[in-house]
Amino acid sequence: MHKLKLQKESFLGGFSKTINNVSVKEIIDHRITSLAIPLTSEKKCASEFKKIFKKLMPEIEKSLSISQGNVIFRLASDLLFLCENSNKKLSKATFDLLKRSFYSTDQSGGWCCLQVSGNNVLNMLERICPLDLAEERFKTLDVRRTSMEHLGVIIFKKSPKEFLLYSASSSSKSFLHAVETSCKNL
Amino acid sequence: MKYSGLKIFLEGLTGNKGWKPLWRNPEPKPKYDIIIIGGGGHGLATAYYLSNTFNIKNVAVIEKGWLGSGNIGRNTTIIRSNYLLPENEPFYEFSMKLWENLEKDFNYNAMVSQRGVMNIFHSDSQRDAFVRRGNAMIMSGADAVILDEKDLKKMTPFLDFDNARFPIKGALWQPRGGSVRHDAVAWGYAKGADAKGVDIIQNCEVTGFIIKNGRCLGVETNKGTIKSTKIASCVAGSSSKVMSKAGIKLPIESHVLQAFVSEGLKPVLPGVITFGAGHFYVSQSNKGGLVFGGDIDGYNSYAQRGNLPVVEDVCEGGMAIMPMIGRARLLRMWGGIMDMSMDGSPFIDKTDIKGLFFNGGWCYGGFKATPASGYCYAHLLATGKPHKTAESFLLKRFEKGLIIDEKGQGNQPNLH
Amino acid sequence: MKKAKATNPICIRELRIMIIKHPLLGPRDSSEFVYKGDASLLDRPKWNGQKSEKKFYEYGYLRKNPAGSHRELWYHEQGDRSWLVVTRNTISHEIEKVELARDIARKKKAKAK
Amino acid sequence: MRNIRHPIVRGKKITFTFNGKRMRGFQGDTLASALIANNVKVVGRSFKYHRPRGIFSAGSEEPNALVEIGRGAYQEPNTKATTVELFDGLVANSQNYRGTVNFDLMAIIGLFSRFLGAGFYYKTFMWPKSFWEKIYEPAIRSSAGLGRLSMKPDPSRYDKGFLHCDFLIVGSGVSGLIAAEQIANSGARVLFLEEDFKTGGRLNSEDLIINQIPCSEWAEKCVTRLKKLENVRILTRTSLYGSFDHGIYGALEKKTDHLSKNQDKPRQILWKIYAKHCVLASGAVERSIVFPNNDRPGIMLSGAVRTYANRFGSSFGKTAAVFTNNDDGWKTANDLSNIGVKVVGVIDTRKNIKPPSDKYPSYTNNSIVDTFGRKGITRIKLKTGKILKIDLLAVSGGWGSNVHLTCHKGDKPRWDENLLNFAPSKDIGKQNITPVGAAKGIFALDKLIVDTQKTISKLIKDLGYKLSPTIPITSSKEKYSCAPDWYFSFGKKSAWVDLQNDVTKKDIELSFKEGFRSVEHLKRYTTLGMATDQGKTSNVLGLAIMSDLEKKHISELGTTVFRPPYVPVAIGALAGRSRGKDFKPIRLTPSHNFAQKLGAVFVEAGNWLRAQWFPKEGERTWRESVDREVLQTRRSVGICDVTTLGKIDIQGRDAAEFLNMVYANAFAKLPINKVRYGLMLREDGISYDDGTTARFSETHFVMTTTTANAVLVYRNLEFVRQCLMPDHDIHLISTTDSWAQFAVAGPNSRKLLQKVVDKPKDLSNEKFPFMACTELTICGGVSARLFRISFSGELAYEIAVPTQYGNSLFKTLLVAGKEFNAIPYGTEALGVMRIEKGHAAGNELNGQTTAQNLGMSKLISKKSDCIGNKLSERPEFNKSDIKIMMGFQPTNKSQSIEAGSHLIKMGAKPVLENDEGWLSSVAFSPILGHSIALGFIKRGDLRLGEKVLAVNPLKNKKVEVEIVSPHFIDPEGVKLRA
Repeated sequence: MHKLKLQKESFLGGFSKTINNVSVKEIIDHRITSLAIPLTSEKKCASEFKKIFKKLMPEIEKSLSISQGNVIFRLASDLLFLCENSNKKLSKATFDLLKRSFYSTDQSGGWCCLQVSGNNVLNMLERICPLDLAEERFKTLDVRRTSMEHLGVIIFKKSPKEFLLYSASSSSKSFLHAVETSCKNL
Repeated sequence: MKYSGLKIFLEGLTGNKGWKPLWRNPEPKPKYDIIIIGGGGHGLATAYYLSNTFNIKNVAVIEKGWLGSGNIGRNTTIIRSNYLLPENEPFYEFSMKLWENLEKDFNYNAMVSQRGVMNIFHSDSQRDAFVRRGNAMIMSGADAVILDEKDLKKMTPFLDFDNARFPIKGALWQPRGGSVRHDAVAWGYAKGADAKGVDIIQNCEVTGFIIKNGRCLGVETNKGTIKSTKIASCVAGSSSKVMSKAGIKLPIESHVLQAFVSEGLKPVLPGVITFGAGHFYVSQSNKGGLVFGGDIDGYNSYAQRGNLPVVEDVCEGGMAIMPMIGRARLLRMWGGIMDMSMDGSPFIDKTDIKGLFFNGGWCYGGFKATPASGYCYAHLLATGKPHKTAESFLLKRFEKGLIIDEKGQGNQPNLH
Repeated sequence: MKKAKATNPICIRELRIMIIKHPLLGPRDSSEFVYKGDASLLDRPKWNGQKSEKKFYEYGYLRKNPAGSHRELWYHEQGDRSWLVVTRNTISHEIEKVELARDIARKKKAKAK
Repeated sequence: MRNIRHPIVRGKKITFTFNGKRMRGFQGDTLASALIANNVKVVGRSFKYHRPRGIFSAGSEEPNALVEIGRGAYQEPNTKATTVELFDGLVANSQNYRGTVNFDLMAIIGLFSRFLGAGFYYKTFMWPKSFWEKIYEPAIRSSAGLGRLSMKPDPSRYDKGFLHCDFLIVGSGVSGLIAAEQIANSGARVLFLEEDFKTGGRLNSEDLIINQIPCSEWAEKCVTRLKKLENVRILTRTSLYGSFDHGIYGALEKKTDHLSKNQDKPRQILWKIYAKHCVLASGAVERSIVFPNNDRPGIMLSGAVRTYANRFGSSFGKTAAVFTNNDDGWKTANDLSNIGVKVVGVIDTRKNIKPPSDKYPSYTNNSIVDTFGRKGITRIKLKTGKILKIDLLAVSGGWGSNVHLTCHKGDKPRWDENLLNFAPSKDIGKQNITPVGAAKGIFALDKLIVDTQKTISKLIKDLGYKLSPTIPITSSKEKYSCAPDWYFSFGKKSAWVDLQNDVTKKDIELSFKEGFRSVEHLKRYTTLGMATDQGKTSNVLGLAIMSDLEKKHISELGTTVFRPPYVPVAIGALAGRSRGKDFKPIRLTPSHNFAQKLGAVFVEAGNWLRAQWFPKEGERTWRESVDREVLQTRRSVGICDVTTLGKIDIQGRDAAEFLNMVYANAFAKLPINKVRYGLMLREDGISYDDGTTARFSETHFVMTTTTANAVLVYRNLEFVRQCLMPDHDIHLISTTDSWAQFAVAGPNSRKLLQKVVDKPKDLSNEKFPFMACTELTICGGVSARLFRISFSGELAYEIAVPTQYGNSLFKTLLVAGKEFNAIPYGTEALGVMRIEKGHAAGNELNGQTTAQNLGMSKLISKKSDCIGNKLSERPEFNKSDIKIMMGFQPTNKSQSIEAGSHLIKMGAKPVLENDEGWLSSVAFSPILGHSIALGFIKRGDLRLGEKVLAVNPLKNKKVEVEIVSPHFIDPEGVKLRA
């Protein structure tokens, strides 16, 4: 064993708090991998994807739940985000299969994930999120990238009153502050 | 008519019956020595200097709307000569000197108010750039002072020194900078030009140019054909529109710049203040309104109105630097169309068509340039040679790589 | 906007609600976008072609600036990162058409070949 | 005096303070209604002549009753008393006076009004010149403005939000309510806004019947039904202030302004509304009539009088007269007499009018020629000579549709000759705005009910929503006609048009005389309509006077353009939360926590906070710390967090070709596991950015950019990828935040890193030479990247780990480096070392310099295409006398030099003609023991050793400097290859 050890630190120290009926929680220890579809390999990737997950690759701005807590977002026509939020991450073999078809980039350190939920969650989000989050416009399991309070954010609707918000790790404290302020201002 | 306090007194005693129109409303003559297209600040100033300085009086100014309806009537009234580059600074300093003698010159009080222009800096490298600029100003005969945080605290104690996201470290100050009552500039120049016989023709829109064998011989307008061997376009904001009628494509994009004014307030600001870490500059008018603005909206537009994001962005800048204005209310917002040039600097030049001249590309800096722009344009029209302070404002300068880019943003007009 | 469309009220509604109607993502607030300018920036001249100096000067500096319909480049920075060609009226700000810049660029390349 | 006719629920009694006097009112009052009930006549002073002024209206159109609300930092100037909801403990004060509001010393100005006509200031104050600055202007300025700012930071919080709806309905009067119910029943999403704190609009103010019940009750019932619907959201106290492109609207909700205690909630919320369609039910505003001395306290708009009588049960005095040119005035007379006010006369300007009631004396075909009572009206004199003693005069000059919002996007209102009204044009539908009711120009209750139902039904159908059958509504019948009797003059007496700005009929006449005749000239010359009420009650009157002078029809004159906002909006609200430290988000580096523990001083770099230096105990100045950091790094090893540099992952079969295109220098042949310096140009040939790019596989590169340009470079790369190389296989993703990266620099850096990397990685010069890179693991399996690159000129590396490990790696490196006395260093030391080494940075790459200026023109690829190479060939870029980046040092080593100094030849004068260049970056080099600089000077490359002057006229300083190589340290690069 190496004498020197590195500690993994979460961006917000595992923040968890309920303010005005909105629960705000940092999801820690996730793994995020971007998967880019090589030019002219769309079909190959789609069939590879189906082989691996037994399901169709999601449409743009839709997601696919691949296993407990693990989900794949389609963020652009040629870009997927594999977000593994649970302890049961994909096996190395599956992961390597993906890497063979897609260009992959580890993004785990790049994104901080906040889970916001509760009865007041939509009222809270309307203070910072320019998107129309009504169910008919933004369905459960839909995902979008947008900007909130000057920051780029990926918003994922897990269930009608539960959202995951991914923002850049370097500015995650500012984003948390924005979310907390929205809760307090209700 | 000569204006003075005595005149006001006498008129007041006799029921204010003796006041006369500041300008006539003539119909166009068939032919002039020079036709100036555009009855805005620059066009009227050009006519004024042509008739008063260069003694050319058979001049028409034709204006599509009402006199002064362009950007002279919709700006934030700031004058300054705090430029860095040698192609710009002497020109703006020349303008400043003309401002300083303007009222005496045209016997109209445009309320030139030299209460200083302050550019705040927030970092060491910003300071370095401002020192370079301040030195360039002084070397061109202008005035400049570097203020440190202590000086600023004395002059502007209301700035957010303690809690600012970007610390306030000092400012480059030009004491001779300031503001002017913008509409009055147009009116004063119009009065002075009209008195010398210049025809200012309002509601007269150019519909086409008469061009034969590469030479411009006149314009077609909604009031008929008007002939001249010298046609001078001076329609910043609409330059591309007008010049396209002569088949000329310009290195210019039209963008909307918004400006804002608050409700009237008792005096709070000492002069013009410009925020160096956000998009915000502000002064206070003689009526008490805070006049402020920021960046252009950023997309090509000919609509004289803007959109929300910029309003908010500018107010954020304002609150970031002087949170004491939070309870002042924004009263009015409006937009003007800017000729955004490819390097942020203007053009005063001949064109490839003989007899057709061009003045434009002022970006959002046209107001302060009004007197010098008029003077230099008149100089070019009268003598055929550029004025020495405006030699670099060539229409084709980019072809040979002459770039006058104060902000270092390149050929991306919405960033200047 | 063409007159023909105006007779169908549903169509007007769709047009009007559009902020920028991304061809893949639907209507999105323009605050997610960054503006670049005239879509002729797609037509980058050949570097070693004839009169390339002059062509590059014109490419770099002389852009269309119409009062009216204008084809222009917008970048969906806070979205899917695609470059779009938006056809927008510069007087009314109404948007007539939105396309993926990459599709247009590809067609142009194919044509050039 | 309180007299309540309408069964409006009246809240509890509360107290408030006005001009230091405690007064009582009710919850549900406005400040104005409470002041009236407390018999306050003079509320404020006018702008120019300081005339005493009272309450004129009952809404946001108020020109007169402006007050300062709140104490200390909460003081809010220019607040319309008519829009302030009364609360317990409210403090209000009059403004714009010296002395007291009742005895304003400035009122003396009024005596000189004949010398102070419109624009008088343009004609005087010019002589002598020096007096303008010293005497005239300060005097003008000190009398400027209305209210005062507290000059303290605004203590309130503000918030913003986004709302989406199918239909936005503006105004909850009768037409708004009808529209809301009909649309709500169609299932569409409705957002319903009301400016007032009470829904109902004019229904709260009128004594009318709808569906057999009093109209305010009907409104109440409507709202109760609407509140139960899930697809309807009602916001009261919310003003729509602007209409913007593509169906975006701005609205301001007053959230806690009306509460004594705000419980730390935002004061106001600025809503951005996305609506597919807008139904404008914003009603109408009443005009006044221009007649001599028509500005006295106690003269009010007729409709406002009804509001105070019917809604608030408060009214001035006991004896009233009504002056009208339309049917509306008679309604007021009727309602006043119903509540027991004695109406001594209705003066109607119209000839052939049959008084609808004989309960009070009427004077038709008559007008008012003068009024009396400086601080409250006492008498009026009619054209016929009749004098009436009164304490209240209600004036109605007719109603004008509230078209403001339809004009924000350029719609030009049309003149309705019948009703003498500017109504929205027929084109307004193009903006997806449907005006209904009085906003559309229909003023009679029964007619507007029918029209609104019809209009809304058609709208619902046209837009494809489900239409339910319309239920007929019965109501009182109303009659409305108006005569174009705009103004009446008598002798030399002043007759006000714009009350707040003191624009009188004479001013408009003067404006005409002097040639300011177009509507915009009139506005700008006289300031008509430019006050805080934006001329809502006066614009049309001014137009009418001008149209008669010009002998043109009023419709030919047009109106001035209505600009947003419809009601003034607090700048604080427009800024929202973005103020103080929250102005912009803060980006923190991965090692921020530990750096903080070490006591680092931080500096803003873009949005990042970076450690600037790490002071040690005993160090008194920043220079001491920075010098130590530089020396220690150069002598042993230092560690600096460089995560802020932009990082972009570039993958794809064509990635190498892509890099060839975006960099000025060639990249295609870069071997795997090698790094190369790259210079990026803009398409116009100017240097844009620089950095290093590493190759990890045939198809995988990692690019770094400068901190400042990270976002911009990424954007440009996407442009090249999608727009210029659309058929190439290239994929980009930003990894700036994914990796924590540290520079480890100094002669001991290899030894330190060897301790960290997992075996068997060999970092020897042979195995891992200068410009090598590799992916590896460290500290027992953590994946990492190592680059052998140097910004300082020392043997140096940059090491990257996934961000989560960054803080820990920083700590670990310092711990492992103890044996070498490893130190952390900040951006200052980084800057000093890069100047010593002669690396260009932000001050040199400022967007104005070319590769030629930087001495890097040889880098530009001539063999293949790349961004910027063509335009960099232009003659001005390649002139023989271009400025070249060089090093500079003072001849007298003890002298310090300053960045921003300009360079001139020895003995030359510091003027523009002699300007040869400037110093861009300056530092004190602790290694060399003197100041050094980078700068640009004409053909510096040919002038090595020449002495020139660095002048700084700002500080009146000049220093003799020598032109030297920009590489002050190790010019041959022996150290970094060691």
